[in-house]
Amino acid sequence: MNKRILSILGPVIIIVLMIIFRYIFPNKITFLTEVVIFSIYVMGNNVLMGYLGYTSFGQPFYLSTGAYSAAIYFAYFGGNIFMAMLVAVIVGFLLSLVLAPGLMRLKSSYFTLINAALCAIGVFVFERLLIDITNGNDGLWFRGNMTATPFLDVRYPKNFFFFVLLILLIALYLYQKMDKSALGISMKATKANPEKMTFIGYNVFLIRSIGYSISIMMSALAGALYAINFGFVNPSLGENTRAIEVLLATLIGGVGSVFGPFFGALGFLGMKDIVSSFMSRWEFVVGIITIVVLFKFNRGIWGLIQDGAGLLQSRKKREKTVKVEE
Amino acid sequence: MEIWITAIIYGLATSGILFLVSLALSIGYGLMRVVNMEAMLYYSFGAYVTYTIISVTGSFILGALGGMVVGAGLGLIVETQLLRKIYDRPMMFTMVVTFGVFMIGIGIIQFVWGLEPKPVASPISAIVKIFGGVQIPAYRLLIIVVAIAAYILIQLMMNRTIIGKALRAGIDNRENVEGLGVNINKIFTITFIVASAFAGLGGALNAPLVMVGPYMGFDMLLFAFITVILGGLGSIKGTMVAALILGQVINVGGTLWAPLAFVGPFIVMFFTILIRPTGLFGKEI
Amino acid sequence: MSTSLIETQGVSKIFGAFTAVDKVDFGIAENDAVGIIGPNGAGKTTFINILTGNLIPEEGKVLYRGEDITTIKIEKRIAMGILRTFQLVHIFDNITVYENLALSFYRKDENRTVPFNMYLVNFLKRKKIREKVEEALSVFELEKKKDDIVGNLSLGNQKMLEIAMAWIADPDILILDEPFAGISDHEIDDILIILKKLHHKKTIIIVEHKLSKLTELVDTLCVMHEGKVIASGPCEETLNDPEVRKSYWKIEE
Amino acid sequence: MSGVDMSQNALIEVDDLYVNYGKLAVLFDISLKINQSEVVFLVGRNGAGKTTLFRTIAGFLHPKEGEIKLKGESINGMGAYRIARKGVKYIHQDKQVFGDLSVKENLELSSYATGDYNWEPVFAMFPKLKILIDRKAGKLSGGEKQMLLMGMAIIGKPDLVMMDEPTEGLAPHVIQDLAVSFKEISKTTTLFIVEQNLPIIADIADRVYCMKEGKIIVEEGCREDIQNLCFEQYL
Repeated sequence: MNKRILSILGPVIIIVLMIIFRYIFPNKITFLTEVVIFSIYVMGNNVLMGYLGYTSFGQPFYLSTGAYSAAIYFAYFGGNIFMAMLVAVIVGFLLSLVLAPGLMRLKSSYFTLINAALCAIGVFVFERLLIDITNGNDGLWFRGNMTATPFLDVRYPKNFFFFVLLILLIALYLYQKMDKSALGISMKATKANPEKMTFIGYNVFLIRSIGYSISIMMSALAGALYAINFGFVNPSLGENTRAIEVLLATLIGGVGSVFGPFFGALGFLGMKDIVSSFMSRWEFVVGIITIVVLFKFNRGIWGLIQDGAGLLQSRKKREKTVKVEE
Repeated sequence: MEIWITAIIYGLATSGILFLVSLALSIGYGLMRVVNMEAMLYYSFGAYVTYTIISVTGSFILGALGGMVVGAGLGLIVETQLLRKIYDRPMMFTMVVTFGVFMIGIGIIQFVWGLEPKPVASPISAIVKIFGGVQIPAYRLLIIVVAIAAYILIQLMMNRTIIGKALRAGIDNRENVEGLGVNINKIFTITFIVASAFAGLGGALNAPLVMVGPYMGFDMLLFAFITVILGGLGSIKGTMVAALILGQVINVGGTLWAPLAFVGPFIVMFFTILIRPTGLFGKEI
Repeated sequence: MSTSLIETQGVSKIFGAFTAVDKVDFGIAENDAVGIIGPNGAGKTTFINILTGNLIPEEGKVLYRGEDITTIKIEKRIAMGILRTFQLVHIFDNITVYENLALSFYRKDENRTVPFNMYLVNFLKRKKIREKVEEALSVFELEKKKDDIVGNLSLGNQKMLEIAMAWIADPDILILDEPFAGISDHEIDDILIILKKLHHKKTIIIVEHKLSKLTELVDTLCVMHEGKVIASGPCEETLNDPEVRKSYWKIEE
Repeated sequence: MSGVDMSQNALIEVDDLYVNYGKLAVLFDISLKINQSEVVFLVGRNGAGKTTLFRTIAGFLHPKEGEIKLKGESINGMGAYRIARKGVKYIHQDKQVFGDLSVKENLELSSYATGDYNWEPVFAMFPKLKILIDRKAGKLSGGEKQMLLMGMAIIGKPDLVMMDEPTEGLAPHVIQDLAVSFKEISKTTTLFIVEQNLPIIADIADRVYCMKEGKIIVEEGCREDIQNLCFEQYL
């Protein structure tokens, strides 16, 4: 019962938590905004990793595609923030239409490697090939072009925070629906046993493609939000080195769960915030955390929360959840 | 005309470096079915150790040897302490773990050598004239010679020594080799050490051509990936052929149209994978 | 054999130089149960792979209700009602028993290969699905395991679930590939009791090693050896066939 | 089933062995004993667990419960290559030679593992191998592959050679030749063989174990009984 209550109230609890944080740590608002945007990005990756069983070393590519789509819209076409988000999601969708037929037929290892390669191509395209449009390494600046939005002017950081929280709430709600829908369950089933999926009559390729598309659209949306938040975009957003961040956040949160991505984003960025306050470069720490998480902590924060809830309820149930881990 | 000959020879030198550094990735996969992302550490450390030894002793040969030794040592540690224990885990798990190791390695490099890229002077500045007047730096020719020697060496090892025979038998059927009483793990470790020594050597040889920086492994990782994917994961011959193709794509293609030097390899890989999902010489996974 | 629900006419499958299935004629009438036995490598699994469409035979025809389905794809055959289970259990071990069954039933019920229309509706709670899944749970005695993650079940229960998943999709032909392999006698008896309930209500083809259990269930046995059907007919008769005794049990007389 | 007696010259002793493949229980409560210089056969229908038992003794699978002793020393959990070096050779079913390597290279591998480079006994037993020495092993016939495998197994003078269905799929005259080789090998080495060919068993077996559904159901140690016994009921 506890689990069920948690999953119904989950999105609300998360949003309330964030609002409380915002008032406890008023000077951390940039950080909290980043956590919210990063959560959406991690949720996108979680669809690939947790539901479809594909590990992508190329998520920054999809993120920067979304960011650049929004940035180019702002710089050259208009100032409507909603329009920019829509453009990013549509570009993400079109990109997935182009790539899915090739990528979704690949074995998991090749998928990972090809995504890493895509990511490098992305940086090249945005930095050098489209230099006339994107200004290359200098980045594309457009804050002045954004027009005010009705009710809540999201050009101001404190308003933008509530705006992204609203988006996260919607995203979490839909995500939770997806988790229990036939689509979500068939994606998980495809991850466990694609062959059997074929043998009860489902089209594995299409199910995977839909999941891939959702993942990319969420990444692109997160990219657009980043762009709006910063007011400029540069190619470093899409660098290969950052691919591990989203993977690690997904792992820390708990792979394949609905609320894991949020806690993963919070845990990861929190750790990064603390570590970077006394260490300028932190690859070393990221590496060690990755290994510790994979070997010792593989159900993530959400797994721990579930175990905790189980503890409250009964010992028996806890044994069951521990068993899943094996 | 001269410009093309230069491009081709430069391409061969690039192929040489690619072949040396990709071997550890390819062999890691061929032996243990692990995509070992950390393979490029041997390359980076090889380059850094070469840089340090050169700045202390001034000898490039000593530096290159040091790079090989350090590469081999790292390979030994990683293979025995990590790869062997995780080879039967899911592919995702091994990739992320080895990537974590890669990050730790980059962190160590930053602690030891700092963030600033280090220049390494070319040990041979002579220019050789071939084909009646085409000027080629002798150092590039040296790289080609070393890579050819490495290829011959590894082929000899595979075909002439008992270790190579056990290895080929082990890739074919690991269990039967063990059943004869051969410690196949030891054989795999030796092979892996050889491959990581070559990666270290690749780093040493490439050091004078690029800036030695903490992220040099990252830049190379992508090209090494493309090499092994194109050649087929696990095939030494495939790695060699792919390195040859990519060397020409990068240099000749780059001469044709500059962006091809970067994008060309990706394009070649994508089309190859579309036609042959397991690469040129790869077997079904 | 015009009354056969599914039949093969001289099908062969060749892998390189090896003929796995060699000109097999086979037929099963509606609501009959047939057991296929034979030593390892006799071609049993290859043969049922031909029936289900995993493999396309080099020669011969597969007829289903008199219609030629030799080259028809797996998905189409599933839609036609040919379902199978596997030697090693093929289920989804990261979701619950209920979800496994619901997924299988949903496919049959909606007749869609991609479940996208249901995107925002919790399909697990729909009345039709719930009723049917509850029924399956009670037929296969899995009620208590309803919300368990499948990976935690015993192998016997997993085998049971796999058969239940095939049953719930209401196939015309149920093909079971070694349903008794690797589970205890007690669990085999449980599965047998349930399969007996389906007897003469469903067309069943079983491939199995454990003869003693098999003969309790099927009326007809079909013995394969080196890719050929060397005998078929009522159980007793087939088992005493001299050819069978020689090649299956290596008994020279 | 009769208990295992603890005589001094037991080469292999298996006590109350249980083996699983993941969740699948395959062997239940197996106890058996093989004495020095015996020829022991293991019979049973396909899927009875014979190969699993062999693989467990050879160290490729580790028992869930129970113990395996070689010359009184426990070899539980020991790596397969160490067991092989201790003198237990296992010839797989399906005649898997290293197809990519030549006959000579196959023999070299076996010599490398055992340190015994004397191939004379091999060539004495299988003169044909000497002729085929440079042929790729993958191109040998089934009988020749089996010869090569047996040749590789006897290099290093092992205490025990286990063979899994050595005569399967071979022509009758080849089987006859192999049966002669079995007798020849058994003079110096203990043999433990999975076999379905009853005449060979009747000819050379000292003892026979029958397996059914993961258990040993019969042990027959009397020569006369073996010759007269009809095993078909257990098959």
